[in-house]
Amino acid sequence: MPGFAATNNTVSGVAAQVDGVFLFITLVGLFFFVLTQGFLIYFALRYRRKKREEPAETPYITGSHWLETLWVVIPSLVVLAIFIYGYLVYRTIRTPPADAVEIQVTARQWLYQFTYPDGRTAVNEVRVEVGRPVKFLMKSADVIHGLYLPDFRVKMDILPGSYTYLWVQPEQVGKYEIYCTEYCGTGHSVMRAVMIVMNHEDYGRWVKQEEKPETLSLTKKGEKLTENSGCLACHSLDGTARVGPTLKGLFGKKVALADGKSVVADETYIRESILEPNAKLVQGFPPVMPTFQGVLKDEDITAIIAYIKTVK
Amino acid sequence: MSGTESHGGETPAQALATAKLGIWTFLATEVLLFGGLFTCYIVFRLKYPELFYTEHLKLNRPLGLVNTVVLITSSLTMALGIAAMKQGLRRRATACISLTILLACGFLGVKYVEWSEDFSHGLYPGTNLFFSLYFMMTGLHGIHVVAGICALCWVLVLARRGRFSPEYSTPVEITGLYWHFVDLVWIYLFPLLYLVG
Amino acid sequence: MPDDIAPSPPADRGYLTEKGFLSWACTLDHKRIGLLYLGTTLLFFLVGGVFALLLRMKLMYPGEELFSNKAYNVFFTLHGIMMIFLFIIPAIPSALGNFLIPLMIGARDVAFPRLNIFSYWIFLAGIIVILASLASPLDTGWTFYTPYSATTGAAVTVLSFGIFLVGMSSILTGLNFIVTIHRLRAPGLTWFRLPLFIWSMYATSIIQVLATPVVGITFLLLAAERIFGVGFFDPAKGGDPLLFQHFFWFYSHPVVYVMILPAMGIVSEILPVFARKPIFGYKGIAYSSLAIAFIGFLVWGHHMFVSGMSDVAGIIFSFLTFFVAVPTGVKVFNWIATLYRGSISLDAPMLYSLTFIFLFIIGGLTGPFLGALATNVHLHDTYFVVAHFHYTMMGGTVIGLFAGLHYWFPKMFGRMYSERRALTAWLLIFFGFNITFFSMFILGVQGMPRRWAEYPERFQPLHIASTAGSWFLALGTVLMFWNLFRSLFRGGPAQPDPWGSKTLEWRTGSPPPTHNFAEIPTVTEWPYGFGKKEKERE
Amino acid sequence: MLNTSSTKAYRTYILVWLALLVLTVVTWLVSYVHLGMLNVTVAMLIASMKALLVALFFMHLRYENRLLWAFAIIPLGFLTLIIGGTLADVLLRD
Ligand code: HEA
Ligand code: HEA
Ligand code: HEC
Ligand code: CUA
Ligand SMILES: [Cu+2]
Repeated sequence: MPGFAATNNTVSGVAAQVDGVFLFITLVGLFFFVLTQGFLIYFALRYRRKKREEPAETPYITGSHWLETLWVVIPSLVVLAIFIYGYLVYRTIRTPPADAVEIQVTARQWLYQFTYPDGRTAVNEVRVEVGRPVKFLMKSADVIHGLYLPDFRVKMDILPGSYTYLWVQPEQVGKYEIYCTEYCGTGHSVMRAVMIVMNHEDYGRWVKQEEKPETLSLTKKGEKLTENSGCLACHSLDGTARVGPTLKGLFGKKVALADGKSVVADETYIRESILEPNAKLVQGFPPVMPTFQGVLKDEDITAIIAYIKTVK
Repeated sequence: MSGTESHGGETPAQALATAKLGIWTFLATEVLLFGGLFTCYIVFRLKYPELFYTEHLKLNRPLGLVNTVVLITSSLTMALGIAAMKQGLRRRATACISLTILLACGFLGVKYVEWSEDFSHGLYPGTNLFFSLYFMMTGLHGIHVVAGICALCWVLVLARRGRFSPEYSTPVEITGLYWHFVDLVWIYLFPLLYLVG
Repeated sequence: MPDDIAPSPPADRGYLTEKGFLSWACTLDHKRIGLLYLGTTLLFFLVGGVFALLLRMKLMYPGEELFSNKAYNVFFTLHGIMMIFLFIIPAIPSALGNFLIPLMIGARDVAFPRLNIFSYWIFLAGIIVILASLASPLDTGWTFYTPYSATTGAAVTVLSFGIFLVGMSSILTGLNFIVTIHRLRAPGLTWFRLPLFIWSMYATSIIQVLATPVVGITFLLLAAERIFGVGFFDPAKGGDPLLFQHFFWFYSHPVVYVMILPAMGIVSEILPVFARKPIFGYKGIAYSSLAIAFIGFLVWGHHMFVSGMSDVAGIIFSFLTFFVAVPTGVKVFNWIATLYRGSISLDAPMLYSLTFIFLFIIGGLTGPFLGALATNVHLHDTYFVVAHFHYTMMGGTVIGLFAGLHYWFPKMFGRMYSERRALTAWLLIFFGFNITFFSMFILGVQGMPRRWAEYPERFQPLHIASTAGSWFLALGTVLMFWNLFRSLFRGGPAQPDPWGSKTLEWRTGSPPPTHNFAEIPTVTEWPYGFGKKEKERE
Repeated sequence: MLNTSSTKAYRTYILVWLALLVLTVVTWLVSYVHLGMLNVTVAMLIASMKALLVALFFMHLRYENRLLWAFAIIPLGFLTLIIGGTLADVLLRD
């Protein structure tokens, strides 16, 4: 944003336009700020009287029609201008180009699942091509969430029961953060994702690689999936408990369950924990883990389990 | 509601005007309290006209009609009671107020029958949006009827104790205005819920 | 301390003479009821302030340090609920309004004294119910958006009834004031001779009476949603979660003017007295209160621009939002014009009033950033909003309340406070406040979302600055209250009219007697007749 | 206000009551005739006539001053506000 922001506004045309409105209002605001505060402070000092001093004689001024009309009319015109400018840019924000790539977003506590037009899915990470407009078609599986791309100056709430949309046309290669901006419970602040903007060649290469069978080792693939599926929002790898229990040293450990029983964390248990998180609840943790049924494929879970085995 | 206390060396007529302003302000808040429910009703009826049509047929129209007549009549007896009180006809006034209370209880009785019937058909708040609205609206109205009965009983006791005169009958008039308002709300609820769904 | 005045209690304790629990709990005296509200609401300001300090502590660190994210969510919810429902909404209207309205209009009490104490009891009952809901702490934010609030395990149902009660108390108070102002004005006190505080309280009362019932029904429906599953807000049942937001903001936007209008009224009283000048544009200020109250009802949708509401509604609401700025501007300009060629003494009440204007302008001028559609999309639910509303509520209303407390303290208790300590406190508050909250504007523009317990590390430096500011702010606040509190017992006696004011409350003892006036005064002119007319000066 | 000729007052009340009953029966009968959207309009028109009768006569609005009229009408204005604002969203959402 103008002046003091950590982000720049060349990432998209819309961002630059929004910053234009921001700048305009800042200038208007600054004008009225200097005007009012200036007189306020000037008068307060200029006409000041010393403590315990008798008040000086003051004029009996009760108003002035033309002055008051002036400061009704001028602000009215100014705010009208702000409204119109804000509205014009808003129209751009709300009108996606017809050729935009449509990416479906399903939000749930506390992750985003992206579905590409060809059916591939990814969690908390979405890759797009530079220069190609993208339209996110969004709905929520539980409560209201938000999707906010601060660098692009756009955000939209994600509702259960109906679709909302948001579009961007990234002009710069890079990694951009996505934040959840509608309060959605305990994990609200860890509900983040990234949008990776790639150039044409890289994007093509990535699509190909995704289509080809995995060349990575099973544990490497598992590591990648654990990172990208949002597990780390709730589970640590270093032994601290976050929203959920740590994954460190989990495999083979005896886990105390909420119903007083206990269970050894083997492949079956971990698979079940991922597909039906509420079937066996770990003692001391709330039943908030989302199911990954339909999000992670069978072989993905196998890879994750293989990876969890290595986190010691 | 109970804002009938006035003071400050006013004449009874001034005190009455003050109390009236108070109760009308209170009724203004009531309009907006019910207003939330009416807004829900309009929104959902525009969204799901068929649901409202099919579901409203499940209500007991004759009982709704009876209740409308009962409530309108209770408004009449209330108005007559106030007029009588202003003439100093205490016996007639207390009779009218008692009748009003009786009719109000009758209204609640009929509501009780209706609701039990609904429950026995498995219709609850939460069954669908129409019945949620039906129960919330008639429920909130019912609470107002109960409050009205309490106020009327209090007025009746005061009347029996001879607290009122042609010059001073402020509590009776105030309660009357509240009671007519309760009637007014029903005048809209009846067609909205029973007749046009 | 040189400033300290020997503890010699005022000879006549006025309405404070009678002692004992019942003489307070069952009092019908509007002044005592006002003090009851004042004590209760200030208590919740302090408790809410302690929660704020906890929030700020946690936000020094980007990770899950100090306490859990869940606890953070509970703390900001409680901070919001206490500050809004238990402090700021009742603080000026119910406390100062109750104390001052009858005195200022030359009446012996409000129109319905019993209703008045009754609404205080309801308020207490509401508080108790709200506190009972702490058994299962709330984590919804003060906005209670469905479906989260309808499904969370926290005690939202209990809380709903608490809010309903508190709301009812607010309604009854507003009702009482409307009728009082209409019916009990002293002889000769025509509408255009009314003090501007009365005008602002009249406008406030209208909002309380017409908007609060809607929040009442909203919370009843929320409770019904949780108890019966009525489904109005539940998309699975065909309901609409945005309907809740409409209802909530239909109340909660106008209510920001319930907070700010009385503070504006206070400032309009103080400025002419300390500048020894008539208020500039009396009618403009009076009518703008009504205009703000009315336009305030038309703009609630500006909280919902990115909620999925229809674009047309968004455009309408954005358009209307801007027109609140016009009557507000009239007030600001008129206040500043009042200072012109005055003879200004910067005593504590005046200093706080000028600070109110200074900070409120910043808070107000950031409103158009949020009201403009394009920028709102970027700024919504970021710290920009948090900064905006703290500048208006803390910098505006609370500072206005402080101004009022210093101004009417001698009238309320018949004692003076230490001016020097009041100025030290002001210094700490002023700088602490700006450090705390100005950083938040920058954070917001950079994209820091609100209600976030953890955040990306790049935001940390500004958060640390903000937290450091909050400590100065807390220190100043505590010092200010300490100054007033100890003056309750040790302050020197106050004159009936220590500031040379002309409104009616100064025409009776300090503290006033139980029935306010020995004889009801007759009013012959407006209360701002300071200064000399040109022809008289010759 | 109602003055001494209160037999006339009683008569007015009873006439109003009769009118209310008649209107109730009419709205009841009309509801069996299928008029499409008109059904709602007719029902609301009749309800408003009834409401007006109650307000004017039973609630004495007819005999009250302008201030009280304002207090009675203003809340209705705000009721239309909340309904209108909400509909501006709900009806026009895509
Ligand atoms: C006392 C409380 C108070 C006050 C007075 C205001 C005043 C205003 N507010 Fe604020 N607001 C809040 C409390 C308040 N607000 C709160 C609590 C929230 C957040 C709720 C939540 O989500 O938790 C909020 C949120 C909020 C939003 C929603 C943000 C979002 O979540 O997306 C918006 C959007 O339009 C907004 C706008 C305004 C405007 C236009 C004014 C105007 O009234 C301001 C008018 C004043 C001026 C403009 C300054 C003086 C005028 C001049 C000097 C004249 C010249 C000026 C011009 C020509 C512009 N506010
Ligand atoms: C009147 C309203 C009001 C007031 C005065 C304040 C005052 C303060 N508020 Fe708050 N605030 C809100 C209303 C208010 N707030 C609302 C509505 C929200 C939104 C909640 C939500 O999102 O749901 C919010 C949210 C909010 C947040 C954002 C949380 C988030 O989104 O993650 C923060 C963060 O810094 C904050 C900080 C502060 C601070 C530092 C103060 C300071 O000004 C406080 C100063 C006061 C003190 C420091 C008290 C001093 C007292 C003591 C030190 C104790 C002494 C004890 C005794 C003598 C017994 N507030
Ligand atoms: C929203 C937070 C959240 C997310 C995201 C999440 N979990 Fe969990 N998880 C929990 C919680 C809370 C528990 C403990 C309660 C329970 O058993 O359901 C848990 C329990 C588990 C357990 C059992 C742990 C034990 O100690 O017995 C495993 C295994 C697990 N999660 C794996 C995963 C994997 C793999 C992912 C990502 C693909 C994931 N979780 C994503 C919150 C989450
Ligand atoms: Cu999802 Cu906040
Ligand atoms: Cu608002």
